[in-house]
Amino acid sequence: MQRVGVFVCWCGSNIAGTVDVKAVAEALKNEPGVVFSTDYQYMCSQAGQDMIINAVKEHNLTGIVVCSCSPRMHEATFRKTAAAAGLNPYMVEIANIREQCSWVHKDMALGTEKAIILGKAAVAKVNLNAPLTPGQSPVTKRALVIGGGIAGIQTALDIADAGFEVDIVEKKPTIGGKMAQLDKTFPTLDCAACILTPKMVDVAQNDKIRIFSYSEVAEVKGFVGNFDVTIKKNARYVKEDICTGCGACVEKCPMKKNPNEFNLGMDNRPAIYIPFAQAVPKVATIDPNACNMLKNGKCGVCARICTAGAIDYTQKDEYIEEKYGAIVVATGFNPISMDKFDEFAYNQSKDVITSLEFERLTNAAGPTAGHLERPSDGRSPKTIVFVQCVGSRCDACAEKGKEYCSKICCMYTAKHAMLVRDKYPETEVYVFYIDVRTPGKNFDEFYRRAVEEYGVKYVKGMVGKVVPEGDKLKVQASDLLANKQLHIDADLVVLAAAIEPDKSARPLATMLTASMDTNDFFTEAHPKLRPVESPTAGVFLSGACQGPKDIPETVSQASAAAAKVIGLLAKDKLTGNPCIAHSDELMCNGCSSCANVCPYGAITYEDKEFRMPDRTTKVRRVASVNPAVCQGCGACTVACPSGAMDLKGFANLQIMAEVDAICK
Amino acid sequence: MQVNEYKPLIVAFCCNWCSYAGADLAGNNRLAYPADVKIIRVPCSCRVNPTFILRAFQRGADGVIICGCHPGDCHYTSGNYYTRRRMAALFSMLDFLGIEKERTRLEWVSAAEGAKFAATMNDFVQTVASLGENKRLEDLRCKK
Amino acid sequence: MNNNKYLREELLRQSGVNPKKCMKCGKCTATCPAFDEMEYHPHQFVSMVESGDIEPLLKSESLYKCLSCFACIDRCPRGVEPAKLVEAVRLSVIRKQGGNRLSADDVPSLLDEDVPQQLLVSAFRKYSK
Amino acid sequence: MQKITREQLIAKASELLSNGTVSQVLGWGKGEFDYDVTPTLFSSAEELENGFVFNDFCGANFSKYLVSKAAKADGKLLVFLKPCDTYSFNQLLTEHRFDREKVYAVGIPCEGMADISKVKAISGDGIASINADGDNLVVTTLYEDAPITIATKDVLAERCINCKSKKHVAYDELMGEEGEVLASNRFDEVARLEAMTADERFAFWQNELSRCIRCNACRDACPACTCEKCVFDNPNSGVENKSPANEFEEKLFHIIRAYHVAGRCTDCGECSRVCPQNIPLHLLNRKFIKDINEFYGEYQAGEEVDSRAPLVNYTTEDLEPGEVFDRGDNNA
Repeated sequence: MQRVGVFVCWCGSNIAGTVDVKAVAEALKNEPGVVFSTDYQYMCSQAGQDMIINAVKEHNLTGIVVCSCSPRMHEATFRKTAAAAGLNPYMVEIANIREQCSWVHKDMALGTEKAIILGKAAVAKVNLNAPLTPGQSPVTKRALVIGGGIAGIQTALDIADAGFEVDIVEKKPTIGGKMAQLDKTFPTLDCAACILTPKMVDVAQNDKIRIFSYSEVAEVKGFVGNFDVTIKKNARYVKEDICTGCGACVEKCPMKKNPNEFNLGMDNRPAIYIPFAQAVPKVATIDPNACNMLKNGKCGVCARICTAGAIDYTQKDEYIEEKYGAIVVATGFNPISMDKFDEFAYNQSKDVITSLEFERLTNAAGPTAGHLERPSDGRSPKTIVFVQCVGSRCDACAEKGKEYCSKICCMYTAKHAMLVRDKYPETEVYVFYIDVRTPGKNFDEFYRRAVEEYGVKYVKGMVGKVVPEGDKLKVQASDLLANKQLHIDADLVVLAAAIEPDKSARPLATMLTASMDTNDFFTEAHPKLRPVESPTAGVFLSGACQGPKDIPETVSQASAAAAKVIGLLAKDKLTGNPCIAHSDELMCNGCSSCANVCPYGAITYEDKEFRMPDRTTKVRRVASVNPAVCQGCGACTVACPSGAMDLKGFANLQIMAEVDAICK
Repeated sequence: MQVNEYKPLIVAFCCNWCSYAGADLAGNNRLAYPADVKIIRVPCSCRVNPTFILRAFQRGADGVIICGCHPGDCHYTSGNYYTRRRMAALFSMLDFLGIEKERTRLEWVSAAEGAKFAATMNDFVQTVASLGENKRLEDLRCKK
Repeated sequence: MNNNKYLREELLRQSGVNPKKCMKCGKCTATCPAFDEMEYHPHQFVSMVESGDIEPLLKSESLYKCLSCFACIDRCPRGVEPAKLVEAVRLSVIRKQGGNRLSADDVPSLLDEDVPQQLLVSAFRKYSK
Repeated sequence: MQKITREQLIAKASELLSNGTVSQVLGWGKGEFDYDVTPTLFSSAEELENGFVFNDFCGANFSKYLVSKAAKADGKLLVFLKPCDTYSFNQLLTEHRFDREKVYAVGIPCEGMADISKVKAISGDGIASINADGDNLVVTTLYEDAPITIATKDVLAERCINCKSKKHVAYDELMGEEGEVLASNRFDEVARLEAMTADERFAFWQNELSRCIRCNACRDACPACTCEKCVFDNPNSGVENKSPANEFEEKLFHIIRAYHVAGRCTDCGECSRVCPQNIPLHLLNRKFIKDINEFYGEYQAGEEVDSRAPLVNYTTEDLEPGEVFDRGDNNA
C-alpha cells in the first residue's frame, strides 16, 4: 500500500474562491492510502514545495497528490519537487481543481464536491503508480543524408560544420540533383551552377562528409540514435579511388548513342560517361545496358585508354553496413510524365517540351550550348507558348495530374519568359495562366518585371490543344478576360509539368517506417510546429520530399533539418519518455494488431521460447516495444485483444481506478 | 433557463495534447459548464479502451464523452483516426443493444477551442440530463 | 430570383455537375471546337449557372451550337464536365411546351445529299422532346 | 446429405498418412451419440477406420485447433476444412497463430450442417440414432417406435441457411468441386433488429443475454478468440471476471467479446453453434461486420492472408461516430 500525501493548493483565491480547500483536504484524508493531507496558499511557491518535501520525509510518503492547477502547468514542477524529496518523479499525480473546477463553476458547494471527486481520482491513480525510469539509449554520432541534391548537400554541410560525420547516399553517379540541371535561378537570375558547384566542391573536400554516389539505401534497422543501414553501392565498373576524371575514356568510347539522362534525353552520351563537367565525384561510370564489353565481352577500349587503370569490368554491387544516429530524407522530386496529356502533343512533337527540358535548352552546358533552338530542326523559335499548371491542381478523381499546386512553376515560367525576351527580344512569348502565384520575397516584383519590362504576354486562360502542323504548332487557347479563343502558330510549347516525389521515396518510407501522404510526400511530425521532422523519431525531412519547394525554401528547410540533427547528435544519451507501452510476453499472441496501429513502428516481433507447465518448451511469436521509439500514445493497448499491451503511467487499472473513483 | 433537478454524472476522456488543453482554456476564459463533468486525462484519445467506457457506465456514469484532437492534428499523427473507427463501431453496437446512443459521444476539441469545449459539455450534459438516469447499462451492486 | 434558384438546382441535379469545383482556368473554352459559333462558351455556362444568371443561356443559340463532342469534359482538370451542363440547359428548354428545336416537319427541308442520315437522327434526338 | 463421404475422407487421410505427407489427422471423431461429433487427432488408418466420422453434424471449425495442435505435431498435420473454415484458417495465418508449413489443408465441400436442437424440436429427446438417407435424416428415439424422417434442409443450422460462401479461400488440395461465394441474406436479421425501436432492441437483448450462464463456450470455440490468455482472465485488464453475476456483466462480456473479434471475425458461426443457451451471438458479430462493410467498405476477414483488419486501419475521410446514426436520415 502506498503512503499518499495530499496537498491542496488555494492558488490565492483562484481555487479557494469557489472551492472549500479545507474541506477538500479533510475529505481526502479518509481515502485509502492517504496518510497526510493539508492545504496551502501557493503550493508551487518555494515554501509550498518545501512543505511537500518535509511531509515526504516526515510521513514516509511514497506518493503525492497535488490538487492545484492543470498538470500542463505545474506537473513538471511537482515532479522535480518529488525528486528533490527523494521520490520517483512519476509518483506524483495532479488533480486539476483550478482550470477544470474552480474557474468553470461558480457554486461553492458544487465546486467543492467536484474537487473532492477529482482528488479521489488522483489518489486512486497514485495508489497504483509505480516508479518509472526513463529509458536511455546511446547515440551514434553520425548522420545519413539520403539524396544529394541541394537539400541533401546543404543539410550535410551544416551537420559536418558542427563537427559530426555525415554520409550522403545519392543514386545518380553525381551529387547536385535537379539544381545542377537548372540554368538561372529566380528571382535574382544568378546562374544555378555558379552557386551550386562551389557547394558540391565543399562537400567533396569536407573530411567529415563521405559521398556514396551511384548508391541506394537497401535496408534500415534500428531506431533513433541507433540506426543500422545497409547501403547498396551499385557497380559502376570504374574504381572510384583511382579514376581521375580525365575523360579520355568518355571521348574514345565507341558506343556513343545513348540518351543522355542529364540532358533529359535531348542529346546522347557514350556508354562510359561523366554526367557533367563539375560532377562530384568526378568519376566515370559505365552504363551496363550500353557497354559492349559488359554485354558481350567485345570492346575494352576504355580499359586500354585508361592510364590510371581504373576500369574494372568485373566490379560487383557492394553492400556496406553503417551505423547512424539520425537519418535525413532528401529524395527530392521529378516532373510528372506527360504521357497522359495527349492534348498538348508532347509525344507527337519534339518541339513540345517540359520546363526542365527548357532549362537544359537554355543552359550553356546543355545540348545546344545555351542557344535556344527547336529540338526538331535547330531553328530558333519566333513564337513560344508557355502553359502553366499542366497536371497541377487537378481534381482528385481525375485520371491524370495531381491535386496540389506545384508551387514553383509560376516563378520559373516567369523566369523562362523573361530570359527569352531578354536574349531574343524579337521572340513573341505567351504565358497561359490560371492564377499567377508569387508569394515570396521579391517574387511578385519579378513577375511584374516580366510583364512590364520584358513584354511577356500573360494571358488569363488555358491552352486547350496543341496540334503539330507542318513546322508549326497550332495552339488553341482561351483568353478568358477578352472572352476570345486564340489560335497561335507557335514554334515551341513549354509545359510547366507538375512535380511529384521521387519514385524511390515510397519504398524508402516503408524501410524507415516514416509516414507519407496520399501523394507520396513525406508527412511531417507536425504541420506547423515540427515541419522538418518525420513522426518517426530520428528521421528528418529536407527539401521537396516533404512537399513542393523552391530553392530558398529547400535550403532553409535543409538547414533546419540539420539543426535538428545536430541537436540530436549533440546528446550522449537519449532520455525517453517513461510513459510508454510494454507487452506482457506471457499473454501476447503475436497477432500483429498492435504493430498495425503503431504510428512509429516501435513494435517488433521475435520468436521466443517459453517453458510450459508440463516442462516442455514452446516457441511463440511475441511483441516487444522499443522504448526509444515508442511515444506513448496507447493505440496499441486498445488494439491488443488479450490486454497484453499496457501503457506505463496510464495503465488499464489506473484509468479504471480513476473511473471508479469518479463514479463512486 | 430550464432548471433540471436531475444531475447526471458525466465522464469525459480528454487527450492530453488538444482536448485537455482545450478544457484548460475553457477554465482560463472562465467559460462555465456543469460540475457534473469529470475529466480523465489520457495521452491520446486512442488510449480509451471500450472497456473504460463500459466500466464508467457500470459504476453509474450517465454519459461518457471522448474528446481528441481534430482529425489530422493528432499529436501522434494517427491515434484519433483509430479512435474514430473504434468509437463508431462501439457506439453503433451500444445502440444495437438498445442503449441510448445519446449517452456516448466523440468530439474533436483543439487546444484553442475552449469555447467549443464548454459548449460541447453544456450540450452533452443537457442531452444526458433529459434522458435521465442510466438504467440500461448499470450494475446495481455499484449503486449506493 | 427564386425561380432561378429552383432552375439552378434542377440543372445541377440533372447534370450532376458541381460548378464549385471549377477553378476558372478556361481549358474547356480553349479546347472547344465550336467556339466561334457559340455566344456563350463552356466556361460561361459553368459560371453563369453557378451565379444563377441562367435566362440568357436559355435564350441563346449556343445551346444548339454545342457539338456535344465532350472535349471540354475530357480536358477539364477539375472534372467539372461543362458539356453536361450545356445538355441540361438545352433539355430544360426543349422539354417545355413547344420547346422542340426540331420538328418532324422541318426534316425534309434539311435533307441534303452531303448530310449523313445518322446526323439527322442524332440531331432529332438531341433537339426534340 | 453431404456430397463427400466418410470413406472418401478416410481414404484420402490414409493415403496422406502412408505416403508420409502428414503424420497426424485432425478430424471429426465419434462421440457418444451420432450427433455429438468431437474433434479428434488420428495417427493411423486403423484409428481412422475405428473413430472417424463424417455426417451432417460435423460443424466444428478445425482452424482454431491448429493453433495448439500444429505446433505439437511431429510432421505435418492434415486438416479437413469446409469452405467457411478456410476463412478462419486464413485469418489465423494473418495473425501468425500457426505455422503454415506444419499444416496440410484439404478443402472439402459442404452441403450445410444440421442443427441438433432443430432435430430435437421435431423428434423429441432421447435420440438413439441419426442416419442420413438421401435428403433426409432418419431419427430413432427411445420413446417412439417408428423411426422419424426429417428433411435435412428443414433442420439446417442458421449459419448454413445463410451460408456466405461455398468457395475455399485456402487449401493445399481440394476434394470435390469448388463452389462460389454466395449472395446470402445473413444481415437480414441484424437489419430487422436495427429497424426496431431502442426499447424493443433492449428488451430483445435483455431476454437473450440474461440466459447466459457464462460457460465461455462461445469464446472457447471461436477461431478468432485464440489469445494465450483471455482479457477476461487477465487481472491487469481491469475487466477480469468469471461469472455473469448480474446483467451488466452479461452485456459487458458479450459486447467486449464481439468487439475484440470485430474486423477479425469471419462469421463462421461457431459461437452460436456451441451456445448451450441458444443465444444468437452471431448477431452481435454480424452487426459489427455489417457496420464495417457500410462504414469502411466491404471487408471479409480471412478472404486474403495479410489483409489489414478495418479496426486496425483508417482513412482520413472516415465517417464520424455521430454520422453513423444520421446515415438513414440522409438517404430518406
